[in-house]
Amino acid sequence: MSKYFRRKLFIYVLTFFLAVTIDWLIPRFMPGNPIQVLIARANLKAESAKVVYSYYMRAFGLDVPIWNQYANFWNALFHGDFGTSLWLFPQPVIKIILRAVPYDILLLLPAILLSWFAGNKFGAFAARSKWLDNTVSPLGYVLTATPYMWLGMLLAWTFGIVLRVLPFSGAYSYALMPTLSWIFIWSLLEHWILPFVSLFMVMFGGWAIGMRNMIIYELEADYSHYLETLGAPRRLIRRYAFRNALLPQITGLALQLGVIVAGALVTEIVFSYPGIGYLILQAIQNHDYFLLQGCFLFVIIGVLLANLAIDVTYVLVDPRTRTGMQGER
Amino acid sequence: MWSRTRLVLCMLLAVSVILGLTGGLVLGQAFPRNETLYTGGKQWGPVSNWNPFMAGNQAMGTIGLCYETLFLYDPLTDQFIPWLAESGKWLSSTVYELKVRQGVKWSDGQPLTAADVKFTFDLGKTAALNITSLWDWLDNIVQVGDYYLEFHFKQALYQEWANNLYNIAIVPQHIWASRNATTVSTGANENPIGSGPYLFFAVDQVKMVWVRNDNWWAKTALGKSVAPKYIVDLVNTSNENSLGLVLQGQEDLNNNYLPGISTLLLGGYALHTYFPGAPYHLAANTAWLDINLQKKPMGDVNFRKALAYAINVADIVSRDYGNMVQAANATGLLPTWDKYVDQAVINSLGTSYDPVKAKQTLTAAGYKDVNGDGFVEAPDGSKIALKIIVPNGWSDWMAAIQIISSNAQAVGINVQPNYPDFNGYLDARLNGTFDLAIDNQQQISNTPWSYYHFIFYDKLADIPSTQGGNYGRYNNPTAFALVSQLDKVPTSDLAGMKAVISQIQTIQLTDLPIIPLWYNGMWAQMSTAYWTGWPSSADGDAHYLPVTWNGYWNMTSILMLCNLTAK
Amino acid sequence: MSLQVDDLTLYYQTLHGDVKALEGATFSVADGEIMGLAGESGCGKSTLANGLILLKPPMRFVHGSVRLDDEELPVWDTDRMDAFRFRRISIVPQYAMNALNPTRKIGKMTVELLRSRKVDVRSTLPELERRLDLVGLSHEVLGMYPIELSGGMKQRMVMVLSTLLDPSLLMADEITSALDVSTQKAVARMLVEFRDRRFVKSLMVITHDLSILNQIADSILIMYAGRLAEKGSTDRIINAPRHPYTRLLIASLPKVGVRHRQTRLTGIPGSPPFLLHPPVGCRFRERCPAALPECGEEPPFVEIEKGHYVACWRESGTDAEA
Amino acid sequence: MTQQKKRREFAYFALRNNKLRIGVAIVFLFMVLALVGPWLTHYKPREFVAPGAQHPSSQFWMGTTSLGEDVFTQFVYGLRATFIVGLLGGGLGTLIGILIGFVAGYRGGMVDELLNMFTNIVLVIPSLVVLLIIAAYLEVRGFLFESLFIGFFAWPWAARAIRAQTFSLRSREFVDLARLSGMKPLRTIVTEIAPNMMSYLLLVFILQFGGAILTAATLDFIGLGPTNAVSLGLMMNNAVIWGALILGMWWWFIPPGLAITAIVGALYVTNVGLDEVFNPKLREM
Repeated sequence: MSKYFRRKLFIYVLTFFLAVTIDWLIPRFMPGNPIQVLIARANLKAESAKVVYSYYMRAFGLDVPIWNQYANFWNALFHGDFGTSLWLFPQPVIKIILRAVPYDILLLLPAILLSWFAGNKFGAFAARSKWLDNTVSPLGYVLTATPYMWLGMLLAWTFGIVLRVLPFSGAYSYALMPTLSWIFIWSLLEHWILPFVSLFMVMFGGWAIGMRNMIIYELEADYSHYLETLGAPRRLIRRYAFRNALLPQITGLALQLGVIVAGALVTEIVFSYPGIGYLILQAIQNHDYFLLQGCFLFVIIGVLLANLAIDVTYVLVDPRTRTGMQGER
Repeated sequence: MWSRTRLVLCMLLAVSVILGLTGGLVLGQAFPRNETLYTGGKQWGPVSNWNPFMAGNQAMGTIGLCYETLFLYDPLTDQFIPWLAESGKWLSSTVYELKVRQGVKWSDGQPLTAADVKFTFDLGKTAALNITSLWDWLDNIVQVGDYYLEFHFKQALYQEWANNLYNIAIVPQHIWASRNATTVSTGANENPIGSGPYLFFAVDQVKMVWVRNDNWWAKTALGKSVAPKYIVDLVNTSNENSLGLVLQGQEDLNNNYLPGISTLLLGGYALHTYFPGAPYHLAANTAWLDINLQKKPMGDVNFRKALAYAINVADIVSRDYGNMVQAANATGLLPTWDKYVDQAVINSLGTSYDPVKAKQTLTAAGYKDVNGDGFVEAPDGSKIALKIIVPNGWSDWMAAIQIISSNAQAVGINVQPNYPDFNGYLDARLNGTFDLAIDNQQQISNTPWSYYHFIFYDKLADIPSTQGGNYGRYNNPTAFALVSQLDKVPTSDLAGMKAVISQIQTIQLTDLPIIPLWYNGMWAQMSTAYWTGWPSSADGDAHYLPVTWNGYWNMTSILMLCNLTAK
Repeated sequence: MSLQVDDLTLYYQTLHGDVKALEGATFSVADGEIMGLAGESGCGKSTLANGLILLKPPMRFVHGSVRLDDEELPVWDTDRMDAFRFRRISIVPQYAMNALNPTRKIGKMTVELLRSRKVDVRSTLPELERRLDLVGLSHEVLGMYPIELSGGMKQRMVMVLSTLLDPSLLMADEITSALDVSTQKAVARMLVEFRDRRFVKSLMVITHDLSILNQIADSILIMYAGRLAEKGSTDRIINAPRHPYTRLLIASLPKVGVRHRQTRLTGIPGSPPFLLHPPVGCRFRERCPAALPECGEEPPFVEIEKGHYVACWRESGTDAEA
Repeated sequence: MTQQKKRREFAYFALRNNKLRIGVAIVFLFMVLALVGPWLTHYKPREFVAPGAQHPSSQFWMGTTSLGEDVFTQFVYGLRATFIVGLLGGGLGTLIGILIGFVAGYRGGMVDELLNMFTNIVLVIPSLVVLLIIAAYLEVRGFLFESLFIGFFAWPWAARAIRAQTFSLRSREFVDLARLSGMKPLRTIVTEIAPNMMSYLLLVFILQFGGAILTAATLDFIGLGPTNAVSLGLMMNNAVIWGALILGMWWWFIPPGLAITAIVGALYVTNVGLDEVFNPKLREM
């Protein structure tokens, strides 16, 4: 078990190291000079621009040798310094990101957890009989096949524009400042519904289908068969099958995180929900690679932590990992 | 079962947290709609700074609402309106006298004096600022008393100076003096102290809120006061979003180019634009075609002429922009500069859409289709395949270059549209690796000099770092000389300006270093749902610029706010 | 008579038609009898076992009747069978190694199983522990997960579990095949012990390994290609087999006690027929060294001496002594 | 049962499996449309053929965009792009997955450890974000690029699954036999293991196919798709840029998404159908 964890941890550390390196590397070997972009946006007088240009090069530490820049990058990282944003100059990247994070948590955590539970229950339900399977699971297939943004667009269009019952842009009303007040919380909730639903539904479909397939395999497993020969009621057998089918679904959750991040990203774009996903898009469109790096790092860290959490849960629920055996499926 | 208990636990936790939070909740309240002006169109991301020296991405209204300039400039009447300055005039060819208005106070109560003005200009010497270059030709500033200044120049560049007079915002010495060069040039300058009609109120990711400064100097000095108590400037999260806000009357003034809105201006919605009909908007800048003269065959003037004849600007205007823009005249000078246009030159040298002429010009110059692929080859027989670029995602420009390409192909020039990302586009132009590109980097101003200074920028070697313009690398000392000569003509000497400009235009239209296409509009969708008294072309209405972009408040947009009335 | 099977016929449905896996099986198992059921793989022994306890598609009930303790066993009705399973008839399956839910503590699973069968747990647990002692499993196993047990331990656990409610009939399906000789012996002895202690009234030990049967079985039933070939006391089958197939089977055995695994008995030339379209008449005909013209017809399964049945024309037809 | 008999049996069940029938039918339908579509229209996808924002009509079956491009034309060309990216990206993803999965599963030991670690790393990195970053810094992009990217990041789970399968097969007699008879590992994999996993590999490919389509759509939607082309994702992207939702131009953004959903959904259903065909156990629920 401790071996199991040591191994996992090692992989995570390695991953983090690589991720950070990639993260640092990519922008630097891509065409285009960020400072030029900054100047371009500053519409300065030509005569002054020259001075400012060299000034910025120094300010962003782009005038030192490349290896030096790499070292500085790590060093800064451990001081929680993600650099300065170009797009929102001179705001520090970390500050911008921290402003966005709460909205991601607000949106993603419930969406992921609820869809996972609901989806699994639903899948198990669908696998109950051939009839149910043929009538109910198709819904699952359609949902998981739906592009996040498209579902988002549909929802925004139907409820926001045609029916005009729900707001479909921003995290709260433009007429409000964030305060701890009922009206604000209500507004927050109102704006949260549509993005949440579109995320929830697509994921829900995925989990439902996954569970449906898993449980069918489990019902064919030897232990199910043995219980049958001992005349155990369907109910008991299903319960065991469900529980065992949940395990791969937990790992599935870990594997899905990357995709989920992507989904969140486009959903936030559709509903201009001010989370990290939205930031990433802006960073890309404004070639703010310091911000982009920051966001990416944040996502990485988030995903890694989530993975770790999931591993722990897995160990808690799957005896095989606890008895020194690898729980990987 | 483990999962259910876990879920329940999560729920309980969440609920308890929320309850705990909302324990001492008050009933919050929104901005009163009838006292609030919602604007949008300047801010493409969360507000990052209030630094009047960071022209690029400072918060909407940093200059104009918060910090103010010595003069306002009204492009429509070509008048300078004394603002923080009471008056200013040239005492001699190299000495400019400035009287600072008395009784102006900073929002912290301190008086604004000549010292602040001198201090502001002097900052250009120590820090890397936009005004730094001013000191190449400004010698020194002499302050006499609290409200009188003399600017002594090594060499007076009248046009440029006039431009500075309404663009340089004055900052309070008692606050900025203690700041180091870095903070001055790149500090965020949170909670700014200015002299203007608005004070910083609040900011979050999607908006920034200004609140009225009720003891603004202009109340007593000019009897003017701004109507909205709050100005909420919304970040443009997406075209889509802005469009929605405008149509639902949530945004009172929007300064985005909103694709597809042209149809809506006519029908139904409580929308108001400066002109009742096409082009709906005033012209803000000229979109022209950059041509890389270093590359064959663009180096050949006949080829450029042929291209100019081939392009059907009218089609772009009607189809792409739904007539929300006007075709540019041959010189590319904005309508506000009409008086500088030498019609005679245009009549003799000007080009306009004429595919037949385009073909003739090509044939005459020896361009013919040798290999029969439908596209002409250069006289030396080499194939011609050109790319025209605009940044990916700039939807209206992308559509425009599709039209231009098909126009060119129609006369046998092989041009293909191409959409690199913005910095790819920027790179290509700065390093002169592009073939053809659309460009519009000169905003409306007090003098055509700024426009010519850009397209005839003379320090070709410095282009990558200075981004001074002339991306086609047009090299003609005579032209360059004329431009700097224009700079030295006093703004009062209209005849003198015209004389120089006419020579420049002759060169421009003979050599055709760029091809002017259309005038981008001062996109301004105004909603009459909550506010009235918007600027418009109609007589009796106020003829101000209804724009919140940087550098426009001080071009009379600020006066618009004094003219509004809540419904 | 603990178990009485009459003319039981079971087919497997495939798209190429019915596979006649078991035809006309008629035999009985007496109280306290340990009956060995032997034959090459695919001869229908497992089909028989599964047919008796869990008959579900693609297996199909054709006809026949099964009586357990003089009570009709509704093998064709899965639901009604539930009443009998575990309580009256039980099985130690071939896959005993994986028969336990990997993610449940064994004790917990047992309890849940018993509860689901409306068995009073409190009164049963002491018995369970007693039997664990008997098979040499410490009580800790109840607190363990299957993964923590060795193969042999798991199998013993399953044996205890399957017999916990003292069924009249226990079927042990190839339980020794996966084990090494010593464990085999132990398991075999355990089966006998179970019978002696009346945990089970009678036993049906299914295997292709005659040596084991020789040790523990009272009687042996030889099957060939879906039909019964011969049944008699162990002594008679091993020492005086009458059916040609049995003879060859015994002959091909290495000396008794030496275990051998391979499933096709190399001693007998040829291979058993496909049961999709079995040949008419005696199914052993092609391989039979002593085939007669009569063999074209189905030989009856007749008692040629007390408790000794054979399905061969040579025996029933000609033999006068009977 | 003999191989050939087995194949007959698969065919039999395949023909009788409704999931399979429906799924394949839908995919096939769209494929046909993608192939013949361009001949059904006499416009080019990026050509301005009409006044903007036309409702669907007999002339413009799916209406026109704000710029007056024919939506139907873009739709059919977009379908093509979708299938191309799906096949290339999905194919590549499967290929890499197979390679790594086989080697890891067959070789085991250190090689497995390393490959497995590598897989886990790529698995944990949110691929799309990396994709975004890379894509964001490429000036001009084409379908090939896009497919490559997608392929290079889609393989991990496939590799995992195949590795597991190979493990189980590795211990079977016929593989042992091959190994004993001194057959080279690669040949063993190709001649002995692969054939026995064909069905499984097919399933993996189908899932990869669907996944690639969705990823591509996402990339395009964010505006990081091919710069000089049409695709279903780009159509949605443009629809949003030109405010189709607000302007109620449903005919612009509904068809592309619907098509993607239908195709990918159909692929998933097909996948499950095939699974049932290949695994007799699953045939009877």
